[in-house]
Amino acid sequence: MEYVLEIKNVSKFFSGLVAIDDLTINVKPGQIYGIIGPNGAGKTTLFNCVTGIYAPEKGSIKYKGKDITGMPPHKIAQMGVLRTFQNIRLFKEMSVAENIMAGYHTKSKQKWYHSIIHNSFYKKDELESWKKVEELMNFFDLSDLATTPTGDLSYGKQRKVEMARALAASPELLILDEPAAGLNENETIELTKIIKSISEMNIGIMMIEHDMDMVMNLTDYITVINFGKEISQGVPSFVQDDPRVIEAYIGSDDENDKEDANGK
Amino acid sequence: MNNKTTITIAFLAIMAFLPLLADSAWLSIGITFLVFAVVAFSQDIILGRAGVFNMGHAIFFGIGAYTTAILNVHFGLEIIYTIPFAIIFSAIIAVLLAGPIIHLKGDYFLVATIGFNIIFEQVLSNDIFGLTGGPNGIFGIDVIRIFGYELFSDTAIYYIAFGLLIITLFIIRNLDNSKYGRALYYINKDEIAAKSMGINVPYYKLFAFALGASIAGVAGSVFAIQYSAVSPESFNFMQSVMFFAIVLVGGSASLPGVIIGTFVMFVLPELFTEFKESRYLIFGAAMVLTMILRPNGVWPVTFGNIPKFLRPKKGAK
Amino acid sequence: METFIQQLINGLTVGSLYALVALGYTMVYGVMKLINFAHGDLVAFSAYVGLTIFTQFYGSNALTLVNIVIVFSLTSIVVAFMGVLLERLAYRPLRTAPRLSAVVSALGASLVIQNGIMLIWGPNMEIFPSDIFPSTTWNFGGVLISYTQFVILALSAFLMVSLYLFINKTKIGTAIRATAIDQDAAKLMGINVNRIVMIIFIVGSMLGAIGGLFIGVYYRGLTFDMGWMYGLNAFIAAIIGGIGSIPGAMLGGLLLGLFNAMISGYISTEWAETFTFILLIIILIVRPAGLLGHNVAEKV
Amino acid sequence: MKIKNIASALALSSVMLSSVAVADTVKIGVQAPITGKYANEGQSIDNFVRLIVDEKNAQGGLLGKQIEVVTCDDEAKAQKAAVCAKKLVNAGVFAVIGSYTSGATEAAQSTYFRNKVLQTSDGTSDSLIKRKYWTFFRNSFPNAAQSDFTAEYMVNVKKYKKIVVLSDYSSYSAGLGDATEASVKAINGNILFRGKIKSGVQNFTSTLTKIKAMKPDVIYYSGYYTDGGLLRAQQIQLQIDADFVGGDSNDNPDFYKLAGKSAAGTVLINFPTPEILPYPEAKKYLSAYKKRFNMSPPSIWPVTNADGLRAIIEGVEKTKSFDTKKIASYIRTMKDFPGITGPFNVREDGERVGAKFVVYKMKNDGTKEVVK
Amino acid sequence: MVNNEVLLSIKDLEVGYGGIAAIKGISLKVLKGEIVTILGANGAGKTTTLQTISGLLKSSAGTIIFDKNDITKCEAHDIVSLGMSHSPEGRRVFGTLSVEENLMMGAYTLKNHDKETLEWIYDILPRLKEREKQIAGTLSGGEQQMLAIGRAIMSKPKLLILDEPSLGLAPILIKAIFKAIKEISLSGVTVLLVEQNAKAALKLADRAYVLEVGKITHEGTAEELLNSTTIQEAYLGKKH
Repeated sequence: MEYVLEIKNVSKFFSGLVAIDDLTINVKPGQIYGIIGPNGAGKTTLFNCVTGIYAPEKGSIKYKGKDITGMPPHKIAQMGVLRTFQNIRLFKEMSVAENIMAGYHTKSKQKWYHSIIHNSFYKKDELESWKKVEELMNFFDLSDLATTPTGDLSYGKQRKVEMARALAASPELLILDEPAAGLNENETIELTKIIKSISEMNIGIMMIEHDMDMVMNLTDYITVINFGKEISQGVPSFVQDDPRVIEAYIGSDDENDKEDANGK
Repeated sequence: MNNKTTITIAFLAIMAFLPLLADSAWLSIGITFLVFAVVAFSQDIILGRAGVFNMGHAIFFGIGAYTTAILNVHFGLEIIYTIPFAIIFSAIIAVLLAGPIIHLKGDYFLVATIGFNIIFEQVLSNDIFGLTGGPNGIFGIDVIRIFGYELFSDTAIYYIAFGLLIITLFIIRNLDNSKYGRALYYINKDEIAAKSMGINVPYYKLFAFALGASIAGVAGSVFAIQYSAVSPESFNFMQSVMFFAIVLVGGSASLPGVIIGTFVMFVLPELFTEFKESRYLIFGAAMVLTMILRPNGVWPVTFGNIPKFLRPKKGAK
Repeated sequence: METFIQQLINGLTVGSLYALVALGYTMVYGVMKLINFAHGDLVAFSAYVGLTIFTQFYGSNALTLVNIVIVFSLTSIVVAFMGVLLERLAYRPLRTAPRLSAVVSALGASLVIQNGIMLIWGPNMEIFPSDIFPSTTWNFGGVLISYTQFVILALSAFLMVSLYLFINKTKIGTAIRATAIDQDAAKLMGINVNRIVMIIFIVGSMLGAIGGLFIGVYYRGLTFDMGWMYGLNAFIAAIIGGIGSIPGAMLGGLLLGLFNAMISGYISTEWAETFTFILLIIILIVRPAGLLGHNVAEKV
Repeated sequence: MKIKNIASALALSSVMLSSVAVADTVKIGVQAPITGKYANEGQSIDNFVRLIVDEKNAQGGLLGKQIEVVTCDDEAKAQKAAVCAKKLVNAGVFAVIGSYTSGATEAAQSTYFRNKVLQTSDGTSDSLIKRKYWTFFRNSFPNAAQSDFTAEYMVNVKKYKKIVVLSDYSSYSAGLGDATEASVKAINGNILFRGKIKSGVQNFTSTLTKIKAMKPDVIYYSGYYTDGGLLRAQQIQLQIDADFVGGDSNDNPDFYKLAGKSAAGTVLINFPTPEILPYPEAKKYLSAYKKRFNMSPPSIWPVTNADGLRAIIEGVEKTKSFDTKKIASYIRTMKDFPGITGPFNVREDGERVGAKFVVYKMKNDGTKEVVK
Repeated sequence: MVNNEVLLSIKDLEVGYGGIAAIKGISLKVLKGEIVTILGANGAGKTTTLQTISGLLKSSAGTIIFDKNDITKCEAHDIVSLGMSHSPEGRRVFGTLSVEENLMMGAYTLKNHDKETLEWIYDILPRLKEREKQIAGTLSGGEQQMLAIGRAIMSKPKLLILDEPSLGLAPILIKAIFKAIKEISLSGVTVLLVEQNAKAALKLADRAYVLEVGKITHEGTAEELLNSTTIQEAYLGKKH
């Protein structure tokens, strides 16, 4: 298996308007793949298509060789595609440990009757689950906050909990939607390290990020999209200097600006 | 022993000794309280835990009561054997009704369940298949017999209801500490995040319905036994509104909350019979006031239900 | 055929009453996304207020047009005031609270009004004088329309057209629609959202008051809990039409009235209510936004 | 030590409680709708019972014991009635008067039967004596008697050829409607249509429009006045050219208020109302009632209940015992006990026999005239 | 055009959502007649700043003075009548209202909407004239943006706040929009602009502030910033 995720010619429309347009992206296991582009370019829509929240109108999405196009989100998650959200979707009133436990949902083998009667199988399974949560809390340095409601945490900590929750499902593809948004410099550095170490577990990572320092530092490969279309792809240093990318980001108001951007 | 356990044990201890102190009038209030508390807890599984806006909970309570009444009166089945049917029918009806509408969003779901409740009332009042007895319902339900003993006295019924409450609390405790129970909370707090964690949202919502309905069904059976009669007005839409309000006024997914809610809605009116005329006015005002002062209920739920070994050591913050 | 047309007219009469009441639900839902469960009880309240004004001022004599206008206006004003009070006390403090809190508050307010009526006027049936409107009946080839029916149909049509024009052609009306679409954007236009909400409660309560008075004049018997039934039917009408949509509420009301008349006239009175709710549930499943509503996608 | 103390305290208090029970009183229960839709009927039943009990107590009580009245409000609801039954049984009554509605009576029957408590009610539903409980007897006349009378009136007196029978869904009304339908058919009358309306919906035009097309001679309605009055008004408004005959529960001043001018010409079939009862007991008790409560009973029903109570008192005195079984069988053998509502005879199954009915017609000026 | 009279002045403004500070003490000034732009990456707090100025969000500390009035505690709808108009991010046109009705709503605070202003708007944004009767939700993104701007100037504001007017628009439309903004400014309206198209914004603006994670990191004239590497770094990261 060469690719953990193959997005092939995918398009998505909203009431006739194109949101993503014929995108093709391939992610390898252990690779950190960046998706960048200006606001409203269609990045989050792409992620929603991959995770099943939207069904694309055209094209196919394959995960580990299996077609997952149009599958419901929980099925896709059960297969090992987990995500975080741009605007953090933690269960705010619930504790850190309980939040991380949510990620372990697909791994727990409990049946419906275990919610009524607790037998020895339940006890074993429950202990295993919480051990896994403990492991992740240690990994993310959250053990001291186990009982704290996530709504009371700082942004940076919340991002970590969200990532820990996704990791609890032992994903093979992790989708991070702006993981550094709202973080301060130190937190960003810490996060960068964590993402690196996750990718070393041979987990494919796909991320949207606006913090370009981080993107350029962290990712192995980047696709730049604008108006739902791919405008450039390549390794970070290539993309950073690609005039099409500069134009998309910084913009141009006149023809002579192009050489201006290239010139530096 | 944490706070919640202390409260639970204290509450159960008081309830266990009540029959020794109460006269018969109090005893029947006690039974009503226990039965309605069970129904409120079962509604709390659906509304408070899964967060599904169910405003037709009286249906399942009614299915249980009518199942017992019909099987006993029309088919001569012993009361004790009607209870499994009450559980199963309630659960099946719950899934059949909620299934097609489970994807509806909040208010729309609420309206649909109101609709079901009104259809249910009409089915009962129209004496469907000659089984439900029309507007007057079914009378003359037998007493419960276990091992040849007739359990007729109020005290016996009180302890049956009390037993049911204990079983309900036990199930809820087990539910809260299990994969299924947690999944319900996740769905309640953020459906999209829950989906993205691999939780099959409609499946778990229907599970909550089936579980809540079957508990309400048993409570219905006990209710039918207590009064030896069932009639449609006990399962009408207003009753569902009450169960809905109990959970939210008390505090959803909170044990003391639901107890407080049930007490305020069903026991206080019995205590202040002199306010009989104006009691619903006072309740209405109290509902409004509670929501304004405490939008999450009198005693909201607290989370952090995790094993001891994960709890941070004292001093660490 | 005569019978059919007669049923049609019966249905339209009830339907216009539902529509008048449904407008109150739909306008409040449109702007506040709140099911105003107390609206039906306001309708009942208006019938009682109207009855009291009638009997206080006119005994039980037949009324001239001028007197009718006076009674209708007075009642509308009293009920509108109640509507505004309801919003101030029970809903405004919960504008930013969780949705369910507002629902419970609405249910509580409904209990308060319903039982307030019972405390003021007593639990027994109160009866409207029978000859407020002349008992003239016109016969069109076997199809009968009574004076009262005619007034109900004509005035409801007039009110609905006026409301339609108010909502669609005036600045305030446009502001109401704008607020329903996007409250923050409306604020940025300089629209005082609180004032818009107040206007909605005034207009909705007045229409409900006129509906309530018609119910009193047409059916005469008033019970303190009658608001639930009319409220619920009107609410279903609002949903069938598409809750939040004003033409939807009108259409839904008329359709529901016709549907009820046809079901009880041709199929079964016994199951008429069941049919109504089955219709409701089918519409919710097939087209949750109703016939004229808009589906809104949830933002992720 | 402590436990012993508590135990002895409990024992003491239970002795005290039981000593209250053996005191020199005897309890009679009233189960009636004291609040709700039928509050005036229920309160009047309670009043009449107290009138008779106070008279008896003044005469030295029942077999030397003072009678205590325990009232329970069943709000005319079946479920509440079941609670009342238990409450009254627990209070230690030996007999219960009530309830007003058949439904509430029926819901309480089995509890009284199981506890050997006598019960007498004005409920007219035929189903009340279906179970043949020995504890129960009826103090009014059954639907079957009224329906036979009604059928006779409509088919043979008025010679209606096309009859429509309407009722609501309550067991009383549907029962009377069904019985009337059967009685009409039994004497070869022609039933065009047998329909039901939903009580309280106010709008009956759909049903009436359907009926109009059938061109009936008469519409008979066996439900309550709250719907009957509107039904009549809407019938006139739809210009359905048929007579309107109403069952006993239409006979209430509010019927005329609801129907307004349309009430004129309406025919109502009822038991004789209190003010026209010709018996000497009637004059005595009704004037006593009027004197004490400053009004007349709203209908015949409180009066029949009073007769039920008087029959029980008679039973106790004649058998010289509070053994309910004995009292019940005595009541079933009484011959023409002089009731306020006429001679009181009870059949073996608890049915009161020997019914009398009156036909009224409404006049234009709002008064009624006895036709038959 | 630009004189030294201060139209808007913000001092030590702090805004937070549920305990998390989004704006951490920023100060800025807008002079009468200027075009001022706030630049910064996503999540820097630009939109929060604008929403606080126009009263949609409440600040936890600091003051906002507009046209000599302290508006820190004012309601959004009252601020509009003082002469400030805010065209929000994502356009937020009233989708089921017609173009004309949307514009009418823009003039809500005025007794009568002014025919001249309307003509003028149709003049700078001719597309709107063509689509006058069309339902706003059916317009293309660019047209909606034009409508949002048009709607905002219907109230004849002293200060026009524009939040990302070029968001998601094709370059050709961006040009048209910016041309319109220029014209609006020339007519005497002061403009406060948040843009991610930094080059275009700087070409247009007199002065600019650069916002990073809730703080202002740079400020200066548009020219200074245009020729520095600051902007490129703020958007595309430092070169490695």
